[in-house]
Amino acid sequence: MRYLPKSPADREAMLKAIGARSINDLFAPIPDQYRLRHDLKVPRQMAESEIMDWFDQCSHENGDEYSIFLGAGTYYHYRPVIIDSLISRGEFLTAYTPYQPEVSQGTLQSIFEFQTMICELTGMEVANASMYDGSTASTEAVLMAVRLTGRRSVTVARSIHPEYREVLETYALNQGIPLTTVSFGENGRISLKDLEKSFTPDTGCVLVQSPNFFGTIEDVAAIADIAHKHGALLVVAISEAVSLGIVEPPRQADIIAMEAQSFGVPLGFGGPYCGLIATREQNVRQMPGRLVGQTVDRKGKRGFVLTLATREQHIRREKATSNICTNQALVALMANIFMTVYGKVGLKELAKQNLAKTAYAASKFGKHAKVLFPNAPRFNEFVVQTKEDPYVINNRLLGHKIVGGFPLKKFLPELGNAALWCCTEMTGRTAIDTAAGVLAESEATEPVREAAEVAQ
Amino acid sequence: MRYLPKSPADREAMLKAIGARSINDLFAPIPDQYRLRHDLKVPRQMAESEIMDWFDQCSHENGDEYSIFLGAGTYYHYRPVIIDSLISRGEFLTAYTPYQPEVSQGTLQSIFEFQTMICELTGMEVANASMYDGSTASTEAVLMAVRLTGRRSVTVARSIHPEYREVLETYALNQGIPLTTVSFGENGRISLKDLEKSFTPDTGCVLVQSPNFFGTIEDVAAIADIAHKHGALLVVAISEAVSLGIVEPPRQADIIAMEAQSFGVPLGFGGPYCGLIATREQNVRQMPGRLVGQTVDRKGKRGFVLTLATREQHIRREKATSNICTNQALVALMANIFMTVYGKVGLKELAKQNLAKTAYAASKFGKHAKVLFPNAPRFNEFVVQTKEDPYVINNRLLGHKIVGGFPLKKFLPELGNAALWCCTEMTGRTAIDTAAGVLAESEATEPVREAAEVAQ
Amino acid sequence: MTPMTRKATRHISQNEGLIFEKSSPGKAAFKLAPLDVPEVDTAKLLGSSERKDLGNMPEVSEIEIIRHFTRLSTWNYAIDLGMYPLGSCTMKYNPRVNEAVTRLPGLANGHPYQPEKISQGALRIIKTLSECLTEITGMDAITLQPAAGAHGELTGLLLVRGYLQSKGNPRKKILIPDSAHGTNPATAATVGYAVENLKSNSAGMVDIPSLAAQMNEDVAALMLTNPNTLGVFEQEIHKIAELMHAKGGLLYMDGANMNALVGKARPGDFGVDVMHLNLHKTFSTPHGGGGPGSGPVAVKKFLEPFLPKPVIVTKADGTLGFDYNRPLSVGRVRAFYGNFGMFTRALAYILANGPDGLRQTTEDAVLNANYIRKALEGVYDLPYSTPSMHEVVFSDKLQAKQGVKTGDIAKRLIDYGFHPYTVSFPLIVHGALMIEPTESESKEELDLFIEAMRSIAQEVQEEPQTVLEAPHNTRVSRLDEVAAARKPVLRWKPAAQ
Amino acid sequence: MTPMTRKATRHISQNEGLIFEKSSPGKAAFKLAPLDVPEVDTAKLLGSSERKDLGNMPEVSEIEIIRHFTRLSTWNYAIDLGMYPLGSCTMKYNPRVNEAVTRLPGLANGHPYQPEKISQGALRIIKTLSECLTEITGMDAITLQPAAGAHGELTGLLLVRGYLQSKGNPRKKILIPDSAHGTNPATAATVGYAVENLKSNSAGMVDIPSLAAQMNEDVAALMLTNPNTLGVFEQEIHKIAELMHAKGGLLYMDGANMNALVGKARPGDFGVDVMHLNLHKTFSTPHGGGGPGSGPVAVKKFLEPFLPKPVIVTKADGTLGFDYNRPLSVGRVRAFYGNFGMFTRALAYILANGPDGLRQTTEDAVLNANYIRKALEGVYDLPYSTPSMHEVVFSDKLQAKQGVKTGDIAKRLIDYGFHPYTVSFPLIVHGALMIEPTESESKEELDLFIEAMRSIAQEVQEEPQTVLEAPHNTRVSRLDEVAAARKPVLRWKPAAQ
Ligand SMILES: Cc1ncc(COP(=O)(O)O)c(C=O)c1O
Ligand SMILES: Cc1ncc(COP(=O)(O)O)c(C=O)c1O
Repeated sequence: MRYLPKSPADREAMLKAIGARSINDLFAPIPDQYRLRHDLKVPRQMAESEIMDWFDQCSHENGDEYSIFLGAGTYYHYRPVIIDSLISRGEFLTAYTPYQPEVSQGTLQSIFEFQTMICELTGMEVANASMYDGSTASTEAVLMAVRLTGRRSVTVARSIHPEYREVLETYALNQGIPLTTVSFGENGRISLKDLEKSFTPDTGCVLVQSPNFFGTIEDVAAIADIAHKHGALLVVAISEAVSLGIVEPPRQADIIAMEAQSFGVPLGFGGPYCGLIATREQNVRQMPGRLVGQTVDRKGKRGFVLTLATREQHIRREKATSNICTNQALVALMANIFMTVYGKVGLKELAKQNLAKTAYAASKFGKHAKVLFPNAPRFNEFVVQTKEDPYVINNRLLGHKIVGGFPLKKFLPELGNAALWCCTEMTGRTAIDTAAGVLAESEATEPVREAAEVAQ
Repeated sequence: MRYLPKSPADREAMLKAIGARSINDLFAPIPDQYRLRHDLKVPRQMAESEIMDWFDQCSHENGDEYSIFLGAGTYYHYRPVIIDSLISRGEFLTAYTPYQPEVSQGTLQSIFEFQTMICELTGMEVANASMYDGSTASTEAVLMAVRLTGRRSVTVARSIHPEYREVLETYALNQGIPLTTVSFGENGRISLKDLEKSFTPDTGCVLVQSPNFFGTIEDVAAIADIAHKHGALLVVAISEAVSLGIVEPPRQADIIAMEAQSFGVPLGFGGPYCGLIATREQNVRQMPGRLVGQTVDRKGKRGFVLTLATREQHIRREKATSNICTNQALVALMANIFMTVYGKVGLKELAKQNLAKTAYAASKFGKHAKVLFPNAPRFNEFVVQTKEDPYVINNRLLGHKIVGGFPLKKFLPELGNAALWCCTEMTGRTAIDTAAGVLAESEATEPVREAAEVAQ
Repeated sequence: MTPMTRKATRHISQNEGLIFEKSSPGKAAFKLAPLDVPEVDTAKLLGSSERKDLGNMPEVSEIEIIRHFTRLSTWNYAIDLGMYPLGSCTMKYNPRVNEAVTRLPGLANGHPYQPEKISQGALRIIKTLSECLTEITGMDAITLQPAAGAHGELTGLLLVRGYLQSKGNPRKKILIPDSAHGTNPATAATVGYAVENLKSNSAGMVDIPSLAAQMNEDVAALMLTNPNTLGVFEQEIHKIAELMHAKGGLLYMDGANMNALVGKARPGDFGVDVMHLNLHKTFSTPHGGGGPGSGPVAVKKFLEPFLPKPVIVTKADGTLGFDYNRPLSVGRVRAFYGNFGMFTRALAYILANGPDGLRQTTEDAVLNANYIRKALEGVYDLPYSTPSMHEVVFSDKLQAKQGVKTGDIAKRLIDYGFHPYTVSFPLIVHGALMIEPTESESKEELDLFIEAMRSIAQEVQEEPQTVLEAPHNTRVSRLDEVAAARKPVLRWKPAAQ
Repeated sequence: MTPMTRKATRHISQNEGLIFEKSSPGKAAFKLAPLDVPEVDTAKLLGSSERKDLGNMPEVSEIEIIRHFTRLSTWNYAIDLGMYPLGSCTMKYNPRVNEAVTRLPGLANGHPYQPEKISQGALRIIKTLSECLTEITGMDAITLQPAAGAHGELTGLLLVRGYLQSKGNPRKKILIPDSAHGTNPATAATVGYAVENLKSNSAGMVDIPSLAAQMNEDVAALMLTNPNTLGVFEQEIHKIAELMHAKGGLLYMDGANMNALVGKARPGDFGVDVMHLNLHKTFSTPHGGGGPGSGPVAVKKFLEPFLPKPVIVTKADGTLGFDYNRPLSVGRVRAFYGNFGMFTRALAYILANGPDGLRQTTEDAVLNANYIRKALEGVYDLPYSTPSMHEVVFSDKLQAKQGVKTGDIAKRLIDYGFHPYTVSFPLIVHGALMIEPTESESKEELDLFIEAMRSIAQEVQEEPQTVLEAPHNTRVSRLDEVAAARKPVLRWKPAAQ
């Protein structure tokens, strides 16, 4: 096997040194009846060229030539070439968790920079080194809020990513945490009235997302006021990180749970992505996940180390703030490089382009179909309601090499034929115009409706 | 401009330090009438994403979906993935010529290994660090032979790569070196009889290629005997390096000029490739190109340096063995890694597969058309003569996403409708069968001829 | 050459500040394509939600970024540089073809919500990997959704809970051997179970009488690592499984150490009901400085209905698709389908190996560990003489007499050109040196490691101070971790602030 | 921090033997796909041409190769690590997007002989780059065939010769200033011309009276580098051109230093007839440890018929193609069309810059050189006070008094974390320190360089031995180049042999 650095003579000599007659001697501890006598039924050993061909075929059968209007939790942004150039360096790619700081300063310093930039962007005081993804980060943030408040109920906006909600439900169920869902109003934002009503004295926190699942920007200040008034914490999830370039961050939140995929991480059919949690300094000891801190060496030289490990499973075991161990470090490095490339000015410019493309598309689409939630600001997504089933429209769009918006009925049946469309800086005007054209055709049979029929 | 690490404030401060009022002060030495007042008429500054798109379009319009049967001096072999992983490391990619050995040992040691492997493969005693390509290496090898012998005439086989011949002609013409061309016989090899006749007392060397332009392996021993009998040197060019895995190297040659493109270098529409020269130790001081040698540091530790620089232009100026300075180092590193991956066993196996594919294709094609030069061994190329113009056949093949053989009439009109076909380990049986089918159709109108009509 | 300079030497290494220290207004590494739609008035669109300022985000050029991260990278040790014998971490070679296939455009740019009919490539990868992994583990079904080992544990215990719940009682406790990894108890707590510790016997294995005594109808499952964290195969695995099953409990296996078993034995054959795998250990996906990983959970047939949704299915027309209609599912543990990019890598690894390669890999991993054990036995204390599989755990007992601890020896290894082994784990060994070479080390590299370890043992006797103050050859000396935790500085701030 | 440790520190660095020292029979890094055609009997096919043995070719595994070259790489200095101020080499940033576009499959796998109709992408690249470069140089036509600067010189002189020949007399001599690069005289010789040296005047420029005296009907051309190798713009360029043209000679410009001119002045405007460019200098293609490069040759209209064949043309149907029917062509200087992979890189660079970026680049390059000059003037001797463009040349006159030469200062720079400048070139400056920072250096990096150079100058006064024995911080100390040349060991041999 070409990865194995041993010749038959090496193996021979080593067995001899050990005093074993054959390799199977070393497997004697495994009871005989459990020793495998046959070859595993996996494909035969392939040449590298065959492996490349096999996956190339898969790639070609995976829609490699479409313009996409899908967002819904993961976004197609341009990835500067240097991201892969840099993360492919073996020194980053093939290093372990930086437990030995003297030979891990590269990883450590880069995480420290990542933490800093996340703080700058979110307006929080501390950020961790990463969580699995936005969905688990949101869930862990809620659990953290529960620990911080000592209250065991949670209010969740129905307008957060439905899969985030599902993940939270999975965790909450087994920890006996009751969840109350609050729906959205005609402007697509969480209904403040219903929110107000949702509180009990045991409500530890409110979880909202902004921009929310519809791309609508929540009124975080108002939500925070309500939550805080009831002694609950506010957790805000962000799944479209690029929004932070032009949208005021939820500074009033107590905890922010974020998906940083938009920062230079490929769509990659759903992962790996880069979750993370940011919060205020006072909450740090209940924070899950790794943290890098600055310190000095014996000669007083600046250096970085993993710190506050007493929160973590390898020290605290069942009392840890989370069971997380392996995180998404290399993906965080991608995000780090992306943030560095765009920086202070570029992130804003980039976000502006997303805004412009989306505004253009929404106005184009709005001529033929109903764009929901018009009365609140949105970032780069918008909801379009059609007479025709969006799955049917999407099928038609595929013929134009376009992947249409995400039909919402799967998660939010109350929205009927609504679909969630997304435009980023990658969305060409031609694709928008083509999609609008197809939409116009399918809606042409009847005049475009004006009235709102937003389901509650 | 995003590559430039300066802020306006930096530029300001620096100008001030220099004592210049504006940047144009620094361009004052350029006479005013020559200072450009307008923007260069080149395309406007593009975003990275636009650059990628532009070239992607070019890539798609460059036959990125064809099976190719072209060799003729550059060969489509599989390139192990690790080649690009390793040469992309900035430490290799962005280093200069290793003139400062204390901070260039990586490049130096790898060249030393390259030289060693080339010696092993060619049977020569020394090899240089690289030349531009096979054509210029062959030409420089001939000039080297002329210097070594003090004789000024050269005999060239007509069966070498026609473009190598053209390059040699260009150089020879201006140095007043007369060239005599010797044609090939019915077996595709150089005519020994004509070779014998070509010598004059001023013949410094004979240049042949093996496998030659037709893929035919020359009888190097016989050629060497004749050359040496006349006091001339034998220069052998090798353009298909993979042949060295299964074809006896031209050990009887005095100088070998090689194109190492087959060793892991992309076709890349013709370059960059990796020429090189190998020879016997006694000839080394007339060798062009860089050489790396082993030495020790002040503490006796092994290290490597550029050596025998007194042959080179930066020391000897107009008396140098060549004007070459920049060579093909990074491409030589690709070849080095390729040779290391395949190694002693793999190169043989690889060459065998090339042999097998070619034998299969030749026998398939031979059923419908005439395969020329049957009476001498060949490596991975063969010449097929058709009744129909090969350009017409090739046009038909394009419809099957196949690029057919190289029509020889461009360079060797005496071969009529002959085309040079090549199979490597990358050539699938299906493609061979499809091509054979198309050939069969076009030749079907008349029975396949049996007699040889090799032009002299 | 002395043993200390045989493997490594000191060389010049670039310094580099924080990126913020290089920032200056007007520098930029980005450039956007011209907008092909009308510009918008952001104030009008966003109102009070408009962000005005991005604070201290850096402004630097592309060359500075390349240099920044290139310089930083050179301060790291990595598998690509040499042996990385972290016990329990399986730091094996990360093949480059894995990276290449993952970056193919249709896979890298595939959106998880794009229609299934244009996702057949990705679905085939998920399907093929699932089949390979169930075959390798000898289990019946699998989910690839969990993002890492601990996440797999969580998923596995959710399955246990879901299943037991469906039988009427989720039960209260999880039994966990004292040698277990910290994620095991932490996970049990996350799923709402109490943790009960299980003592190991003198051979370092589960103490059967204790297990028999502690097992009862309150116990949902035993979380067993096999081979366990001492690198020891639980030879009485069958009895363990029987004891669990007899009382209606399940046997969960932490598969972190599957590198000792692939192609040689299958957990499904020896009584395991549910287990997770670490693709970032056994299946060669890179650790990347801490992640990402992937922790698929394989189960016996009876647990299949409880798997997280969606699950992959072959549809009537022969194409692949996702099934969301899973009434018994424990739910979802992560958005989308898991760390797909790790699936491509792991599958590429399996295809590169085939059945023969996988088996040989396991054999070499076990061979390497035993070779080290043999060479260092006596030089370092071996607290358990039970045969080792893929890793070996020594203790610092002999060196502690000179005041030198496992952590000091670890630091000294750095000077010799090696990454340290795992320090102070498993907890049942006081002052543990946990060494897992993996199959990726050549005899030459192992011999250098052994020589280094022997040389350090000698130094401990002759010049303990050298070891206590190590490392000496790195760009920073030992870092003050206590100060870091006492007054945490978790982000850079501008001097003025 | 002392100036010496501000830029760099020592850190642990892996040793690594020769690959042959790692070889052992039975190890392999390759695996071929199964043959889909019948096996062949090689003996039967090849007879006596069959090779039996591949000698000492290595047998190693993939991980060993990854480590081998990764370790080796870490011993190199590189642009990606820091300033690389080699004069005349233009060691600028090599953008990564250049690499990405070059590896696009249709370009990387394009065969040079594939039909033109499926080569329109590559041809468009050649065409677009050609147009950009003629615009940048102010010339009329171009060939991209030459593989490097020296090869471009050769092509250029062939054009001169071809043209003069067509007028009846190729002439005999080439005039070359004494400051010229070694390739200039070497090339002239290769093309069959005699070389006549031209003295520089006290300002470091061509001495016009000497030129007037030496120019006659035997002289085919003057090879002029402008700015010349002192970094000085030949201010009397117009007179030079006039003198040449008046006697029927041509003005050849070595464009190695175009980084001082792009977007600010065009050789075509100041009388140059033929010139080469170095894409591996001015246009950011990587040096790769010595190559590959690309040396396009741009010419005035009257030389166009003589360009190497083929040349690119737009055909009647609007598609691009090659024209081989060039009766006056000087022939071919390389197989195929040149180092195409460098064309893609250079073009990507031009597109990334646009006219404004190209101009700014040149301005920054000149700004950087003058900033260094200003800061080091007086500390090091400045032999020519003529204004500098993109590089500055000092001499070691002040240091030589202490016995310290330019080569020693260069070695000491390594300890400070920099790559040395160009040593002992140009020849007209005794003990030259030739410094070309390029535009890619930040003020921060320049300030560190200046500080290092100042500190070394001080060391030369206070502790010259430290400088004479430098470098001290590298894994090898100064290497014995004399021994290497005296008894050349140019390849590894097995111990037994
Ligand atoms: C035995 C064992 N179990 C579980 C884990 C946790 O796996 P992960 O880090 O992927 O969450 C580890 C990781 O080191 C481990 O070694
Ligand atoms: C002034 C000058 N001319 C010519 C050359 C030769 O160019 P190349 O190395 O590309 O052949 C160089 C290279 O260093 C140079 O500096």
